[in-house]
Amino acid sequence: MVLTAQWAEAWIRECSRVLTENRTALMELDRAIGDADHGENMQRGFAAVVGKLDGGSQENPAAVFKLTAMTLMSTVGGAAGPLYGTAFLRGATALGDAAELDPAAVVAFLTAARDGVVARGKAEPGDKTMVDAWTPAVEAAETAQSAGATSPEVLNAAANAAQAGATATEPLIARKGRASYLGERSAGHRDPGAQSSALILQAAADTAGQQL
Amino acid sequence: MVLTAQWAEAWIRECSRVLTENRTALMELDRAIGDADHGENMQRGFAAVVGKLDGGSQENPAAVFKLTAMTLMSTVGGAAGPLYGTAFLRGATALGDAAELDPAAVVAFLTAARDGVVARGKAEPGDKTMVDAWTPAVEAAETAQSAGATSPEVLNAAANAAQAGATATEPLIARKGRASYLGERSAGHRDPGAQSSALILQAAADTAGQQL
Amino acid sequence: MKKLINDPQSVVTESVEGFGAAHADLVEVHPDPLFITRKDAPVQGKVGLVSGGGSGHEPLHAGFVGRGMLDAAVPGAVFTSPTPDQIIPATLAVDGGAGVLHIVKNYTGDVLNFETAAEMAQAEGVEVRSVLINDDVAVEDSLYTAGRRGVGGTVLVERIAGAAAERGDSLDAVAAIAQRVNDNVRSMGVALSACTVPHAGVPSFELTEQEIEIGIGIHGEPGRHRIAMENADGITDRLLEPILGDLKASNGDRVLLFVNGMGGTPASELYIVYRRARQVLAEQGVSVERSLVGNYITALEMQGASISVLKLDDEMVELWDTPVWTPALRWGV
Amino acid sequence: MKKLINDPQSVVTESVEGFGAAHADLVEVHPDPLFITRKDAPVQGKVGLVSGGGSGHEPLHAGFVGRGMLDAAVPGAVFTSPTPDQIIPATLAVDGGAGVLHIVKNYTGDVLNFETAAEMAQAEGVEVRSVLINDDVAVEDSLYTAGRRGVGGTVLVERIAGAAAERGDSLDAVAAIAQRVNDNVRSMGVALSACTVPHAGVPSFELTEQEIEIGIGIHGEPGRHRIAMENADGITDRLLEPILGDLKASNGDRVLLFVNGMGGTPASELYIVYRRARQVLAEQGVSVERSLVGNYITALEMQGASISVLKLDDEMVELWDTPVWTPALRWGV
Ligand SMILES: Nc1ncnc2c1ncn2[C@@H]1O[C@H](COP(=O)(O)OP(=O)(O)O)[C@@H](O)[C@H]1O
Ligand SMILES: Nc1ncnc2c1ncn2[C@@H]1O[C@H](COP(=O)(O)OP(=O)(O)O)[C@@H](O)[C@H]1O
Ligand SMILES: [Mg+2]
Ligand SMILES: [Mg+2]
Ligand SMILES: [Mg+2]
Ligand SMILES: [Mg+2]
Repeated sequence: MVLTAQWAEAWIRECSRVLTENRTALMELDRAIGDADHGENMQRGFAAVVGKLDGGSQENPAAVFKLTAMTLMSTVGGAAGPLYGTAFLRGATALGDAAELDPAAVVAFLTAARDGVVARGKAEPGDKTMVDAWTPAVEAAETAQSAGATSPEVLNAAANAAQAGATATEPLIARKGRASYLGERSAGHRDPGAQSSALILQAAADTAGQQL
Repeated sequence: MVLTAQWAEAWIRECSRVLTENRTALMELDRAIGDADHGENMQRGFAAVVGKLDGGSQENPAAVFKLTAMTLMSTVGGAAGPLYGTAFLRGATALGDAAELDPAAVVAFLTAARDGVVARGKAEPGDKTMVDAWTPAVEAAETAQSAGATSPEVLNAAANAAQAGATATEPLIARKGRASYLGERSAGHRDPGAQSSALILQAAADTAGQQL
Repeated sequence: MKKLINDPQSVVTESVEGFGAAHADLVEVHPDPLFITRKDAPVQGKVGLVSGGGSGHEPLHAGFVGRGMLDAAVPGAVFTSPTPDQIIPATLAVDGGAGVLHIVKNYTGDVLNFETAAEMAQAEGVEVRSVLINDDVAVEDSLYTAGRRGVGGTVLVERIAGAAAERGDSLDAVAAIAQRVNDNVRSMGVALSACTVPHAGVPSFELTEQEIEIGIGIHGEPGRHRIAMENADGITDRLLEPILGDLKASNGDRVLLFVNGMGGTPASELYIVYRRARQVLAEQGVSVERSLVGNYITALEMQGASISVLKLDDEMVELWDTPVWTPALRWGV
Repeated sequence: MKKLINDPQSVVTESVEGFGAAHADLVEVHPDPLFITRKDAPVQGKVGLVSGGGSGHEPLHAGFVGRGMLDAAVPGAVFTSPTPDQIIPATLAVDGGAGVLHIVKNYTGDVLNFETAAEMAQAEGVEVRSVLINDDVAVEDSLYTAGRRGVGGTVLVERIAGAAAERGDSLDAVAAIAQRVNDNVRSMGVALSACTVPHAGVPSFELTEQEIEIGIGIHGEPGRHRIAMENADGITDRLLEPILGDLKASNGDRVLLFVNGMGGTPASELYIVYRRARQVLAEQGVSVERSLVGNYITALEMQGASISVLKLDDEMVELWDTPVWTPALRWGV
């Protein structure tokens, strides 16, 4: 698929589907080391974005992501709401009014999104947060792009790295977010936000990889 | 045993022992159709009476029963406290200052006690209360006495009848006390107060039957 | 059973001791025999109000001792009525010369113990009247039963009669208004889970995840019937129906709506029940003039709620609004 | 999970609707986006106080909206911080020209959402300050963590800062006293049982009959460690030790002692904890000048309690005692 506004919409709709499917799993992750609401929050937020998207089509990818950002910010709440909101907002800004995202634009989007999360949440890699999904995703995307990959290929590399990063949060001791209150007892559980980030990036790759 | 003040004390001490032993069983009966405190209340009350008896010996049976009445009244609480208090008080009054209870005195004691319970609680036979233990006990005692039984034998007849009466409360629908709130759901459970009455009268018979 | 207690035998005394220390400006705890009075008792010339009953229903009754409500509270063991040797000195302690009103919830134990105490206090020269609270429509009332139980309405009687006493009404007048409130209030409760009496150590009854007990009492006594779990609106409707049926509340009536928590139910849920109750009352043209929502008469940690509806008249509203200053209910001062 | 609710999705809106109806004399509910203000907001010339956070901690925060406390409360979904689109209009609605103070419990979500809202409200011309509440000594504080959580101290900050705003203090002064209260209060909690988030439907954690969770948060987040059940005095000692250690309370200090219920614990048990806490403080020569005992910041129906100790100075006492009139805290008026 060419990464147009149409793709951007398809991605976000796919996010809503996937997060609904994974609602309980994300709640369970959050129940273990947090407050058991991450799945609910993400489902609610992306369902709201889909509602907004149903209202009319957007002119370019950045417009879709801005709408996504604003809606997540006002419907997710918790830590994840402002973090994902900032990620999509900064990502959108990095795209300007491009109608189609080439591999460099995809990398720019992911980098800006990750930087947004870090700027808001002040977490470092290894703190057992969604940053541990986004950072390897950005790195993998850069590597793929330098190696001449297509946009869908870049997203695919990012998604795989994000999932690996999410899985790798399991042994970590949390230092940010609610899980940090647990101290050493947070080890042995996957970070819910890292997992939802991996799901979101996988949705991007999946929709980008589809034939149209 | 001759039914002197010494016997009266022995009876009350035996009540304390038996009610402690049956504390949980009485609580369970009360849990089913009441508020799960009857065993606790009775144990607390008779333990307090024993404490009072330890303070010095009483001159006649009536004095023991008056002390018992006042102490039960001020330590048992609930429905059982005033009812047993009245029973022992009226029973004591019926004895005058007799030093020893002959069969007629035993019947007079039991009759006055039962009448006291009825006067206070206004329950009729068949209402599923302690009256259903006391009334057959009084009747059996009268019959035994007319037939020329000894005091211990009269008490024994009363105790047996009381236990039969307590058992017979099982199918009844309660019309007085806390169990009455259950309506038909009170059927199928033995009344806790009838059971404690049977235990108390059995303790009387047991101590009276002992050789001294 | 996990409870923040030290010993089932000392629950009442330790709790009352803490209560007395926390509210030392308002109340005085008399430890043996145990009862609690207003700090400034007896108030000369004022009718004294005494209530009491088994413990485990906190803040009832001790939490309502203070200005504009009770003069004394007499706590028994958990769910066990207090004894005359507590009630008598409490009665004597709050007699300011104008007599004392006993507010007694209609349970055999409470009735018998207060009856005895009243007789004996009278013998000591105190004029005593009693009013029996029996507002629980879950229980069938008949000459041949123990009659209806006293539940949520007790709180409303204590407040309104307390206000009447505070303004200087005579013993007869205070007893009359207490009786009028009782005659005009109906209540019914529901349990979602049982409570555990500390000295019993096991729950007073068992409910599965799918069951609730409709018409529950405040002692963990079983209720009217057990039904499958329903949503809050459905449960509220089930509680209100017998209340309004028995109260014969109709178009144009003004009421006080009291949604009470049983101890283990969060305030948020009580407000969901309150919301529905208001809707139902509005549909029937009944106007809610005053409200009370919270844990006021509880059954230890039981999950559940009760609804009380009091048909108001002008005097009741006026008395309700006068200042009250107790540990658990306070306004206007 | 048995709860008096209709639908996990509508718990907050229906509960707030009922709350608004029950307290219509005091508060106004703005349904979309959802926030609650004082009936008379904005109060001209007065600093506005806004707090908020996830729902499920009732009466916090909406129960503290009114005279002498908060001007607005912003409830999120259960245990989920509210969003800027709620916080911004709440902030604008209570600005009486003297600026607005955000009282924010230190959770990442609350911090981020209030931060965004504050920026945007500033952009609309309202002066906004924020104070972060972080009184929970169960959590290690360090630059490299999310820091300590805001728990019981929040109630005390809202009351005392609310009193300062009511007497006409400037935004800087109100923010300063709020900060001072936060700096002088420490808290710690215990859970005997878990709570169940309505939309999750299963308990947030599991405790056996023999275990309790020490250092529990107010969101069913696990605590500092899990230990075997103990008696109330032992648990109280365990909660107080880190509080007093961190607060460095010493002989001659005057404190406010706040024993808070988590929602499912009866008042009687809170008073048993209060009793022991007073004993311990007395042994250390610390005098309890003010007290608060009850369910003020809860975690749904969780069984448990928290203790907060606030080191008082004269101004705090004076402000504490001024009239307050909110649905959940009222005196002097
Ligand atoms: N400071 C932070 N930086 C980055 N991500 C964070 C930070 N704090 C929390 N998160 C992420 O947010 C997730 C939790 O989101 P959610 O459960 O929706 O919010 P809350 O913790 O407020 O309930 C965590 O799993 C983590 O990935
Ligand atoms: N009106 C009554 N007349 C006679 N006995 C009664 C009456 N009411 C209750 N009882 C007896 O009291 C017993 C309950 O005693 P107890 O559990 O100690 O008091 P409570 O019901 O106040 O908890 C009942 O089992 C019954 O035998
Ligand atoms: Mg969460
Ligand atoms: Mg009983
Ligand atoms: Mg009882
Ligand atoms: Mg949350």
